[in-house]
Amino acid sequence: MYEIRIHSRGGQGGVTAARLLADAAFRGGKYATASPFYGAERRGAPVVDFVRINDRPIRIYSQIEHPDLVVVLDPSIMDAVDILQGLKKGGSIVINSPKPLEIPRHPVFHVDLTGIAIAQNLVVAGSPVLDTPLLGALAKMGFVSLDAALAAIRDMFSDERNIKAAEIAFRELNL
Amino acid sequence: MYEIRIHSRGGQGGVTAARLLADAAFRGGKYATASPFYGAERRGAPVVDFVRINDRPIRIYSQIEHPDLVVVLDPSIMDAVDILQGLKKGGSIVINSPKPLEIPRHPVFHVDLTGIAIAQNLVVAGSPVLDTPLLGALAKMGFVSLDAALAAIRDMFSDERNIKAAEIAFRELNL
Amino acid sequence: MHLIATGNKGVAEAVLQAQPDVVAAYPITPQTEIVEQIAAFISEKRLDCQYIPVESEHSAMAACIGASATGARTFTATSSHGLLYMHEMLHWAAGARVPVVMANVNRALGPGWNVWAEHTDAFSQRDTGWLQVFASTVQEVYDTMLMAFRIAEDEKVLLPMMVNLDGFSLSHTMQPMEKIETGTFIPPFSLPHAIDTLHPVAYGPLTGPDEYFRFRADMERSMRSSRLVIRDTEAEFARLFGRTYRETEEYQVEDADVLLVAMGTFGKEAEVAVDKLRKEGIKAGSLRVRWFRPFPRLDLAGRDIVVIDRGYSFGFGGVLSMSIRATSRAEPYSVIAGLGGQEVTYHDMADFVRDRKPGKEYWFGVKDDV
Amino acid sequence: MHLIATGNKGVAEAVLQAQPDVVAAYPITPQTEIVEQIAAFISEKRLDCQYIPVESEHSAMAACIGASATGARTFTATSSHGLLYMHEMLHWAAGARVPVVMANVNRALGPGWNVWAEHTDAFSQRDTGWLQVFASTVQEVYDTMLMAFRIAEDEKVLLPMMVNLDGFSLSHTMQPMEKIETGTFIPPFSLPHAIDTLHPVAYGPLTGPDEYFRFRADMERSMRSSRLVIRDTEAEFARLFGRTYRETEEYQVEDADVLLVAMGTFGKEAEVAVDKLRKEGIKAGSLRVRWFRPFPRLDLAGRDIVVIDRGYSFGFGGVLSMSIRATSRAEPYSVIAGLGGQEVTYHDMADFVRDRKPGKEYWFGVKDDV
Amino acid sequence: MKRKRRRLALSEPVEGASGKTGSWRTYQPLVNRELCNQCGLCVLYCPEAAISEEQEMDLRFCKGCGICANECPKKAIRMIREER
Amino acid sequence: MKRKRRRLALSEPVEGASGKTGSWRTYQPLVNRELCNQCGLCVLYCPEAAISEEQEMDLRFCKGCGICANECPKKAIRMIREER
Amino acid sequence: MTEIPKEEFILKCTSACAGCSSSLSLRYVLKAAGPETVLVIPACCTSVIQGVYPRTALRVPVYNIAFAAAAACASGMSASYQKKGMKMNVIVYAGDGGTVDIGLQALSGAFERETHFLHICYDNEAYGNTGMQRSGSTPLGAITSTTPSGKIHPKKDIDQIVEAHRPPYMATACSAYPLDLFQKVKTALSIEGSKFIHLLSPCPPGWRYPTEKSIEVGKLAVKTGAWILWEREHGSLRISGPSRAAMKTPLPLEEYLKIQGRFQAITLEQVQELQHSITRTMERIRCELEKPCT
Amino acid sequence: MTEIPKEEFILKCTSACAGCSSSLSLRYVLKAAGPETVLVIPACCTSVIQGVYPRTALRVPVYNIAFAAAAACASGMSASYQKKGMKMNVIVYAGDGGTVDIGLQALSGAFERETHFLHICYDNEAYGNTGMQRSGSTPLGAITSTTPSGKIHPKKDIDQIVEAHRPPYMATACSAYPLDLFQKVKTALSIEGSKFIHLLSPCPPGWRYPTEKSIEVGKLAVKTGAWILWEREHGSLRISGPSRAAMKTPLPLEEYLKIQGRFQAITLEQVQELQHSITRTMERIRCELEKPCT
Ligand SMILES: Cc1ncc(C[n+]2csc(CCOP(=O)(O)OP(=O)(O)O)c2C)c(N)n1
Ligand SMILES: Cc1ncc(C[n+]2csc(CCOP(=O)(O)OP(=O)(O)O)c2C)c(N)n1
Ligand code: SF4
Ligand code: SF4
Ligand code: SF4
Ligand code: SF4
Repeated sequence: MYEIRIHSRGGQGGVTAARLLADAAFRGGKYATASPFYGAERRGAPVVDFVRINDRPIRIYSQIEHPDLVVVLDPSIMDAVDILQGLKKGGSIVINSPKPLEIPRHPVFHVDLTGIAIAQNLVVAGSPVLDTPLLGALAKMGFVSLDAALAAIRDMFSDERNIKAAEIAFRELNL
Repeated sequence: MYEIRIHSRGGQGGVTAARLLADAAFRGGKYATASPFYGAERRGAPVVDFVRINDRPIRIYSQIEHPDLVVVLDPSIMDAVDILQGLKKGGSIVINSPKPLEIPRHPVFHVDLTGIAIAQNLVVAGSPVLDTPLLGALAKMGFVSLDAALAAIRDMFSDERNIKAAEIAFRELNL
Repeated sequence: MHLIATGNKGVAEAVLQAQPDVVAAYPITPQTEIVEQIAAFISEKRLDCQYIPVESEHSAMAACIGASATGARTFTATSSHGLLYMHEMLHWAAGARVPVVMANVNRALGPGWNVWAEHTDAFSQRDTGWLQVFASTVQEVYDTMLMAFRIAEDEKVLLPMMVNLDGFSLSHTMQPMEKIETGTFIPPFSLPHAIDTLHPVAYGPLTGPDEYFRFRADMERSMRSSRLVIRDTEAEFARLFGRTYRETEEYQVEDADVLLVAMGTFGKEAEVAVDKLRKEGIKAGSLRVRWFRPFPRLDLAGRDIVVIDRGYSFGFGGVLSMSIRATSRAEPYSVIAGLGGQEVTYHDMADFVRDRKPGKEYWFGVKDDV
Repeated sequence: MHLIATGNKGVAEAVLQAQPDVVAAYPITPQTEIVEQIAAFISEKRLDCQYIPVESEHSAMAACIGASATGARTFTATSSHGLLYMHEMLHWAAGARVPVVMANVNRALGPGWNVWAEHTDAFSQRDTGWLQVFASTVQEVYDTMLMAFRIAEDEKVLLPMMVNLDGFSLSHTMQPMEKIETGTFIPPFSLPHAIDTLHPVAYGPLTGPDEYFRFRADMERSMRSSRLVIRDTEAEFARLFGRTYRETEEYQVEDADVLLVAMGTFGKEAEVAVDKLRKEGIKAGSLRVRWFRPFPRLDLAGRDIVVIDRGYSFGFGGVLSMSIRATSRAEPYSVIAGLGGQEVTYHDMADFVRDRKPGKEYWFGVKDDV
Repeated sequence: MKRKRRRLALSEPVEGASGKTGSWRTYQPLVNRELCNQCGLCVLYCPEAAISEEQEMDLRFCKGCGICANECPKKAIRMIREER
Repeated sequence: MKRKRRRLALSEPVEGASGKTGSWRTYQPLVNRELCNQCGLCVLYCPEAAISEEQEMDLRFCKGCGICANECPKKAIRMIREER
Repeated sequence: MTEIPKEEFILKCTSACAGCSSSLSLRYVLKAAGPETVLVIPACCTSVIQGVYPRTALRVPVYNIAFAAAAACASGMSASYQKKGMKMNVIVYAGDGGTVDIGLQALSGAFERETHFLHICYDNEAYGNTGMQRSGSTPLGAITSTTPSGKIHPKKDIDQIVEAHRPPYMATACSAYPLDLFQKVKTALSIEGSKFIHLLSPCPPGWRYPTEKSIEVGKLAVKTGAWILWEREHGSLRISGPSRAAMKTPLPLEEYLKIQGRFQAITLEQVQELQHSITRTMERIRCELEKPCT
Repeated sequence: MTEIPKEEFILKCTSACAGCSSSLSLRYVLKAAGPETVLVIPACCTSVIQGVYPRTALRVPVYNIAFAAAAACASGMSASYQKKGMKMNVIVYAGDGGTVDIGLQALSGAFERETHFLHICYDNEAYGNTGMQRSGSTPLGAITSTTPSGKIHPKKDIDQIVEAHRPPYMATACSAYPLDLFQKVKTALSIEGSKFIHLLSPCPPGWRYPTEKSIEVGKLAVKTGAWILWEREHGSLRISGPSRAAMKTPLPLEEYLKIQGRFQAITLEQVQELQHSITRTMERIRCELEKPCT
């Protein structure tokens, strides 16, 4: 079982990203679940999403304790939340940031999702929406194919800018 | 235990009469209970009241099966209801009627409560109110004293016409 | 002072003596006399209290909650659909830890409309966090109402409390009762978390899972403490005023071979059935369950019991009978009777005992099998 | 057709296929996606149905009752306070014998506000006469919703039915599921007592005690028949679509020394705890209770069981655990856990089993004794 | 014959559903045909629909409210004490 | 010290009750002191009360909504992309 | 009068109180509506008036529903008939409590959604069925069993509340004018959307007057201007016949008050306030008729 | 502006969305009310805005209560303070859902009883807290998550509904005019009885415009006449400063509509209907000002 934890804030698209990711994995023939935990249902409040990918049905609903991968959509959240908590030894981190970031003992990948979203004008009520670019970036990480990711996105959004953003993020993630 | 069943119609004062009777008995040093059973809570609907008088506390709430006395405030009710049901052998009947009435094997007493109420102008929304005159009539029957009856009435009504009506009924019941 | 009064009057007299600051209530048969009597007390200036003639029971309870939160003693009364319409606010009152006191006149639930006694209205509120007690005589209604304010408002409890009385058969039945001088029996109202502008806090905001869980645990903690508070209050009441109440009322239980278990007026009339059965040589006893929340710890293991249930949980069973099964190792004969004011006499009750089939359920008077 | 969907989506997809005539609903977290999805279906003309955007849940249920009475298939969805606000109308729907189908997304009750999973909202409606079932996966939500229309509307049942799913942990969790071609599995709606101007009658008027009692008995009669209807419907479903559902779902029960009993998502994750315990050499099994009304007839006498309760009745006990005590001779270890979305993992569940104390109650994570 | 199963309270329309409400009366309306001019107002206003077009009171059901007498412009209806 | 028993959720007022909401920002307001004429409109309109009388933005809490910039009649406030 | 159908949809006899004007009105409501009608009845006197199970005096389908739920229940019915493409008169017949107090929210919601139905509020100005407690619709100064010294708040203005929803049709009526009522129900049922009729229904036990005076009291309400008969179709207001004279030369209000026992504790000030509110309403109506503002 | 106290009763920082105009308005409400205030909050955005347990941004007592119950809860508080003889501002701060839909009945009851309190309805024209579903207050043509093709019913006229209760004071306000709001709250709190303020609160995520435009959108509402600022004290109406110009020469309604994403599916007909209703309202106001009918 591959377990992914996504840290974001209400309004950034973390929940949708997790759902898209599970959908993409499912399209790739896997069992997958995605579930959110909101503190409060409001813009800005920290949200954690849990994605599990497996070859067999998944019967676990509780939160992921030991993720293989942690995704941080909002780096500022790291002031308030320990994003490393429970992260498996050597587990990777994907961070939405234009700059590289060092975290000891963990491979850290970065990509400027915010920049990509803004460039594609994927902005809702003032907030850039990071879900679709993130999916592109995660496809690059390899556990879903770019095709599956794009198919999942197309199923949910009609606006092609989302595809564009995902493709750019796929390209730009510094793997 | 002495058990009394009062048949009346909503609006005639059967419920109040039962309460006054229990009150009067209580004033006479007895234990007493009074409880109503309404079909529907509306003027005109048949109502039955149950009064129990005893020397010891009364623990029975169910309806009286074998009354010692049956009171009929509205003779027309006899078309619809079997007022004799369960009446003890030789049990008495008090009927609100200007005319005497024969019922085999039972002493029947009559008094024109309606007439008395109308004469005293005890009429609410077009219906003569029979509770207080009835109490006078029942005092004549002997199981509460007239004094106790009048005291119970005074406690509930300030209008002296009620006392008057009770006294007249006391006098007029054809014992 | 001795007088003769109905159950509803008993409620009103107790309320008069408890001197609530705020009463918010909505009329419904067979509770109306209570609110009418309180309105009369206020109009006659015998009671100095704010009466809020609300537009619904949901609002009645909301108003009581608001008033209580500011540090006011509150009272309301309702019945049946009125109680159901309050349901959301019953949960709220308990969670908000406001010791609202309520009289509920037990009545059946529509449709069809039916105004007579049944306990399902109150049973259906059994998960709301309210203390619940069922009275069986006018005297007990009055005495219990007085105790209710003291119990609910006790610092160790601070949960709302409902006093139940059977519609018509108790609410409208006149019986002798004694009015007492309560003196200091009911202490002045005081709520540790009353609203205070000098120390402003936000009440009941969004609360995370772990803290929420702890507050729920505290409600149960208080429910458990309430057992002691109830015991002490009832003992103090007995000491001061001479009438003794317990979780249950026992009648001829000691040597009984079979027990009739019931609540409310049925529980009282059951004593007459016991007398009758004993005369016939059947050693019966009666156990009247007064407290329903917290539910009493009954020791009925291995006893032969007949439970008369005046409230039912469809797809499950008689609520009292199932509660007894759950809390003690008994296998009662469960009689469902008296719903919607169905007439049940002590003769019928004696029949239930005679015809009992332990572990079975019986719907009184229904021909075809249920 | 295989897809991946949330629990809420599972509900909406089933509703789309059941083609209700009237949907009346009011939004509340975490149910909102259901009503939004249905509104979208209608707006996209995929669903031909009257959507009534009511002003409250009380009205949502009243509208469903009114529509159903005229012979329309009806659906609504709610959660938590929405369900509480419906309480009066839940009783009404059952008494009026209208087979309204509802999805309830289980959520805790305020105050403090809390939007996460808990079963008290549904448990608190257990005396209303509704059939209740709890699902544990998106697939089960979808399948059970489909069956709900058939079961509730069956002539032998004609009682309303509530399908429960855990807030967020199921409503918002995406899982793979298969959409089926229902064909004639759900028969057209037909209500024997639907309003008919050619044969005018008055519905639910004032009803005397004896008749009232008989109608209540009939409700219980139908509850009992529903057991068969449920069994047949589930068997037919298995035959047609290959997935089998029963009153309970058993996992490694046969040879188990100790059973974990739970509902909803906890009941599914308990299987993982069982696997873990078995690896450690503890012969555990899991029994997930699906049906809550009618409550299943469990044969647990003498078995060593640990019940995890996600809903509580203050002053009484965990509702599931007490229900099991009442219906079978078991003496479970009663664990109260997960109220208000409290996090409970399969590790915790394994701990409950290891640390079990039969007959005792334990509030998970609360330090001081409750 | 097996009765249709009754699941809920459904009332059938029938005359005298609330009984012979005529017995509620204390006073009974009496029409003076001499005075009556058939204006029909009593028919219009009788809450019980107990007056026929021919000004016949259906005494099985007339509750004796007295509206007909009160509203009769010709004072053709009198209420007299019911004898029982 | 034994903590006071907590029976129900009572929240205490405190600054930063909802965290350092400054981290929500994508854009941050920057005042051009040359252009600013101290009209105070930004202070009036900031939903977060995050602007002092001296037009200092409290960046711990400013959510970056941009209202101050939008409403500034002098166009003295610019929103610039937050660097993190 | 010829146009009123002879057919009765209320069989003899209801269990209404003798002299009940609300049950009288229901006769004409049903005559106007005819058999293709569903009557929705929340808890109120009419729940009892219809008769006790298993018999009913009403010859149209009657759906009894919880007190707060009438308009919402009607919404569901109306939606269902719409789905089925059936023409049906869905009529709520509710008391003032079930309209202006506990039933207000459902009413307002149904009107906001433009539900196709007719809501009739028969206003006996108190909770009749439970023994005459105060309602929001009880007038200032009236004694009820919960206002033993007279109500201290004015009557809630449900007409203006309903008017705020801009229904295509609304009207007042009074049971003393059955023909007017009949016509208004007819008109209401001929129009699509949410309609409202506010029907003053004097009540002998509640208002404390002898049963025979039900019509007289109703007429006095109209003649003194305490109750004004009008109808408003698509916004435009029309005064109904019986009120035209009263609008010009109303009888003194006291004539209406003194005939009723419930006003026996009313203060002079309260009488003036009632009078003032009548005058104000009349002025507003006149003003609108002269120069329609909307 | 000098008269607005510097003291803040909202500590930095709430969890309102960035650019939330309702939380902005609450700042001024509390400044006007001061510390002797109890704020009653039904379920709505403000339940969350205040902060999550155990911390809150609000420095006055806040009483959270069930969705339908705010005005009733306030009734109880007000009665209690009356009994105690304490002066206290009891203020309900409720969304439009908690006022015009599920909270309407309690509101109407409280006003009928002349409860001493102030009810402020901050109107973001949808159920914000649950993600922008339609409310009774959603305007015609607006997209919400339950009206994906635009609402087909007009906005409920809560002002006229409240006006029907003849409160001693009621007013409209808009979060884009905090000084006006401040003044109105001050006035309301100085008057005995039930007061109402209807506060238009543009909401970026709900109305689908960028956060920085909250004030701009509010001003456009007023300048186009889509929202008219007025106050009514003891019945008499006064147009507030910012709306005086708009009453004379309103900007075209389109300016208000096109800035918001939620109106992107509105039909031409619906725009005309909105325009018509604005015109009608303005006319009615003018008519009343020229010749007060009541
Ligand atoms: C929720 C609820 N609360 C209270 C009642 C009790 N109740 C039944 S009818 C009624 C009064 C109805 O008054 P109104 O609507 O004015 O009609 P009327 O009885 O005067 O005809 C009341 C309070 C009820 N049935 N349900
Ligand atoms: C009885 C009940 N139904 C539904 C809800 C869910 N709910 C909470 S807030 C809300 C919307 C509130 O809308 P509004 O009053 O307009 O305030 P806003 O959120 O827009 O500030 C809803 C539907 C609830 N808490 N209680
Ligand atoms: S007295 Fe009344 S009920 Fe009898 S006929 Fe006359 S109007 Fe009708
Ligand atoms: S960007 Fe918004 S929150 Fe920040 S200072 Fe400006 S107005 Fe205030
Ligand atoms: S109480 Fe009044 S309205 Fe009700 S039935 Fe009697 S007369 Fe009619
Ligand atoms: S949804 Fe709208 S009203 Fe609610 S907090 Fe966000 S901006 Fe404010």
